[in-house]
Amino acid sequence: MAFAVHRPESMEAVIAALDGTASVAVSGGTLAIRAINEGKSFPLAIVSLRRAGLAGIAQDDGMIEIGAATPIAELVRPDLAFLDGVIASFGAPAVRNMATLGGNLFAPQPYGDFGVALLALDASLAIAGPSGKRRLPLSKFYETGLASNEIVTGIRFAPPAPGTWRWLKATRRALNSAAVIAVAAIIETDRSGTISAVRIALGGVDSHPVRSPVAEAGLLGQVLDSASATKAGEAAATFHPCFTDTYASAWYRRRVLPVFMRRALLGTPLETMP
Amino acid sequence: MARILEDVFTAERAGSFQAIGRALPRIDAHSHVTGATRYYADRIFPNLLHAVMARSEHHHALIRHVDLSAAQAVKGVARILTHKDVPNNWYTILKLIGLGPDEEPVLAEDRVLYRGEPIVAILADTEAAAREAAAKVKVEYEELPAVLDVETAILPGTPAIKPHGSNVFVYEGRDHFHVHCGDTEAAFREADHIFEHSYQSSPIEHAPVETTGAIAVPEPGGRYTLHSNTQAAFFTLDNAALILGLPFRQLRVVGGTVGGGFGGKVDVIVEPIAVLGAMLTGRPVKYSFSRGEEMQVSSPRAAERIRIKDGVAADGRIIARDVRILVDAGAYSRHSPYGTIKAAAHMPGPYTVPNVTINAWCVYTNRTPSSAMRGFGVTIGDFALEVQMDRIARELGRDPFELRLQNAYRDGDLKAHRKTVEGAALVEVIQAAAERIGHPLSPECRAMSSCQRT
Amino acid sequence: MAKLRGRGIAAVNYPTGMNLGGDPSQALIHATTTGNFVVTLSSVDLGQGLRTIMTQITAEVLGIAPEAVMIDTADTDTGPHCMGTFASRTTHRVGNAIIMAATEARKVLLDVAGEELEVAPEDLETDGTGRIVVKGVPGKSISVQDAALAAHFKHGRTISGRGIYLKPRSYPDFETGAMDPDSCQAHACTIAEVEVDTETGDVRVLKLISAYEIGRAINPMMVEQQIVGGSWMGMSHALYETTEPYYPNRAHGPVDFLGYLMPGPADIPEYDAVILERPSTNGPFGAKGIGEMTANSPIPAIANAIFDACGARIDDLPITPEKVLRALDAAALAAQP
Amino acid sequence: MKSSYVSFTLNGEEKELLIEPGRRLVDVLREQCGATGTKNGCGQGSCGACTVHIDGVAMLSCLLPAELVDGSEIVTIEGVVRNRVLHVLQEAFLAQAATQCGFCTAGMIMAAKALLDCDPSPSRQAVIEALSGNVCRCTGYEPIIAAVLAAAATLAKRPAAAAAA
Repeated sequence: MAFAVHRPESMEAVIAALDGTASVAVSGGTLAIRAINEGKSFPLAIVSLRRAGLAGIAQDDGMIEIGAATPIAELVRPDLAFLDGVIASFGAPAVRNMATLGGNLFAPQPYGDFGVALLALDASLAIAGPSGKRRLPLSKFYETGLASNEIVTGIRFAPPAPGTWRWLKATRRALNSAAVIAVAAIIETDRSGTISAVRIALGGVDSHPVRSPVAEAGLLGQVLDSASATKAGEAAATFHPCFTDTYASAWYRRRVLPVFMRRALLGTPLETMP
Repeated sequence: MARILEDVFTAERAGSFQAIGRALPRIDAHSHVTGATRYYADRIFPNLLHAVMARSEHHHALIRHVDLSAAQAVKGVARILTHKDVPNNWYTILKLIGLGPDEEPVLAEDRVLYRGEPIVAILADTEAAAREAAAKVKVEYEELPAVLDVETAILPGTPAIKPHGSNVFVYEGRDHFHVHCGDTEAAFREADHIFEHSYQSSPIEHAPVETTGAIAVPEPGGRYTLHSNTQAAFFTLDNAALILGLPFRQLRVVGGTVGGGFGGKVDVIVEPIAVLGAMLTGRPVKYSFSRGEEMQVSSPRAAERIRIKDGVAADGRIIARDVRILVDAGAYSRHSPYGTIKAAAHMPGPYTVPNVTINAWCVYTNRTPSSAMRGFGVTIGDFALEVQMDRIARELGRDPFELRLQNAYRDGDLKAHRKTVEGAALVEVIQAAAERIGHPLSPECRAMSSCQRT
Repeated sequence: MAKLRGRGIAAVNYPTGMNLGGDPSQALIHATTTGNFVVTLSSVDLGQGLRTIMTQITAEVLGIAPEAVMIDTADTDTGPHCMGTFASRTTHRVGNAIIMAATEARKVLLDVAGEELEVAPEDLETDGTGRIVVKGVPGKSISVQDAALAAHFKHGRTISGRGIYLKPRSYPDFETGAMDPDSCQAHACTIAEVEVDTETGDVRVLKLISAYEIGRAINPMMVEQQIVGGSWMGMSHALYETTEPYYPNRAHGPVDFLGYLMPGPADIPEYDAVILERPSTNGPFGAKGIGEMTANSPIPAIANAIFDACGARIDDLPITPEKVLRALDAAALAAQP
Repeated sequence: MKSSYVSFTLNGEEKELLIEPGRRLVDVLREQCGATGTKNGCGQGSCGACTVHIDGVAMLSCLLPAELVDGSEIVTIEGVVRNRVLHVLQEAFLAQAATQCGFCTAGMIMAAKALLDCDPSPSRQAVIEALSGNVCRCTGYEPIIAAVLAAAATLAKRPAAAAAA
């Protein structure tokens, strides 16, 4: 079935054009248009966010605000350099040119790497809908979703302090591969090396990206080392359900979560033995 | 570029050539890099209809009722094909050389034997409309227990999923294909070591970047041209005509330029539906697999389960090899009965073993029918054989190159299926590979030759 | 816990042709007025390079330049029968059919040239570039073009040829399994070098070294293409590919190129290969089929290399990180006092 | 639902086409513009065979309703040849024997060209990353990587050609 393509030029016009499942918002199209191509979704119209003024990156008050329709490729810039690892592990160049930061929040696991990264950054979302605008912590978004005809318009977070950011995505193949496990973390230590603040988010362990309260609790007040990081990973492996998909079984994800937690937090490469 | 070793088989290689042996550039490469190469789907026809299948959601079920009303109501749907529209609703690929039986319907009738089995074909003005209509076909099923494991399938007492009453292909009255030479049991008793291990694979997809497809175009005079990416033009013509009850002369297959095959485009699955659609609508019809269909309902290389039992003498000679092969054909035969014979013919590998027993079953299960794929019947057998050889070498403390050289077949040896070996070269490729990595071989092994046993 | 390296070997043979239903292919060749040659087939090029190989075989037999050969395939209205492209048969079957057809066409070509030059055709030879020369008589020659023109407009001859290759059907003896299932055997030995991450079970293939015996390398560049592409596919089968990741459970089957895992450009090993030629008695110029077999030997070589590296013996394809890790865990458990 | 007119520049040529609503760019290019070099390999964004350049950026034409490229400059494989002269990438694909079945080739070249257009002397790793969304089932990737690196080497020797490319 053919579908109409609306290209509204403002956020308000986008909201006005949305109509439940009949007329759906499409940002980069890497999820929504694929679903239409595959005969899994049959909207009468799509409402493109491309021209609605929802792309762009701004800084104010030490916070970064990224428009929801900003393509992933446009996140490659010096003030967001900490995200380079996330970007490099995400899809492939043409997909990064199309997929958007806001759209990625709707990707089903094990996709949706930016959801994992943004959870660790404690991001909040700007949301607009028929009843006005509101802000919602990303963690809440994953629990409640959006109301009918609402869209995410922006993502806001504080950039991590130097040296505190961690990202590791374990994959079956080196590039362009979904997460077996994704670990994003912000970890601050005091002068004695004791962890004074920590946020850890995980992908590959639940139906959506999640924070790991058990891993965070296990690390807070500890010295960051191989033992504490592994222990935090073991706690997380017990706490989160993990799941089985094409890429890995739930058993495997639980089994290697402590390894990847340690590698993510410590960043230590392995020795190669002859 | 890979070097040709000119000092091996020098006398046999002799000859002077002008065109042979030249690294002539591919004559299609220029059109590949400019995008000018024309594959079947690059022929554009106005008024084209797109065919999309509504497929079984269950591994094994009876079809109680098919409701097409919602599908028919989708704008752009021109026609829906059911099994009643197919003149001879049997897909039996080797029928013209007398191999049967008729067992796979082109479109499902009263039952489905695998998830993804085609039930009805939607013909619509756009692919999107056809997909939407296919999603709106309502099928009422009565689910039946599915048999998904080959070992279970051949156990006595397991319900037969096939109309002929068993879950194996029958080779001239036998439930499996058998090869033997010598006396394996006696040799096992004489052997100093017994090695018995099992190997397993799972189905593998061809995954060509161009999915399987065809366009059927009505021509003046009641003929139909099939623009197809088939790997076998006449195979396709003959089988499509048989299914459609068309005189062979009314079909013409045009193709020959294919975006990767690997065996996946040997089965004649899309063409009969495309031609039938063209016959019933008078319009060109395209039927090509979606990527998801290519991955899950186009026939893969069969999963195989292979058990090898070897009797080995103290000096490393393999004196007996008993191989049991279970080929998971999935729901229908296609090329699997042949692939099973090919698997049996390949054993005991490129080694001369005096006492061999091979038993190979072509087993039906409720999964996507498997069929031809690059090396089917051999690739997984080689995995089993060569891991087994590694095990033997390690257990006996033997160099893995030398154990293979010792057992390698030579010209004049008799294979298990009683064909005399000629043109052997296993010894030489092992010697060459060893040299390539600087792996030392004993003087005896360096002196070995495929031309005679020393 | 570390990354461990290992090396494994595998040696295989591979049959050329399928022979359980009779296995024929045909070719028709004719010269155009200007001395180009059209080879009409119904054979299919899947990307393996049939057109190039058949061009070389035609040029060799006719003694003309490859540029003067046109391969016309595949149209069942005009092309004679071919069983199809499978079973590593095309070079062998179609190549043999072309040799037969081109031999017939060459005879007419030399007959006509002999009449034009007023010498016996036995005294003629082709120079491979478009001239027919009288042996031992420098300067006495005729171009293929002129010979073709003369055949068309003066002698009324068709410079053409028909060829077929048929390996007759073999009926297996169902009592003993005796049969003649193929035409010849190609051979390969592959050595794989791998690195195993013992904490995660991840395997990286570092290098694949192979020796292939293929009868005759009609085009060594295209042989190399098969070796490199096939080695990659073998690695892919060994470590990644399956439509049913939890076989025989049907759940979680992939439907796209993300889920249907294959190594990408970042996962490829170093390749190294040498070619041996032991011409077969029945292949065109001794050639054997190589199309399918190049994916085979890398699989067990990699499996054996994984064992060599870390002691995990995986008998179940594909060798996923999970299977390696389960094997390492089981070994660790068994090693505990 | 009505068709609408969409205008864009295709390989330097202005096009104004009546488009059925929601029609994918890959279908419009192939069926309405005769630009069949762009291939449809999956419709999912998972194979890269449909890669084209939209305003100089590599995108997947199977995921783009044509209405969304209204006003854009589109380059497909047919536009990579300039004045009947092959692009250095195309020459390099020939020289390195980087094609077999050829079905992925157009997408590979468009992906590689997007890289060379902004980074004319990439590292091997950068080439690998640029090709990581394009599936090839025949070649094993090595000849393709070699071809892109060879093209870059040629560009380095021919600064004028680089500017023209």
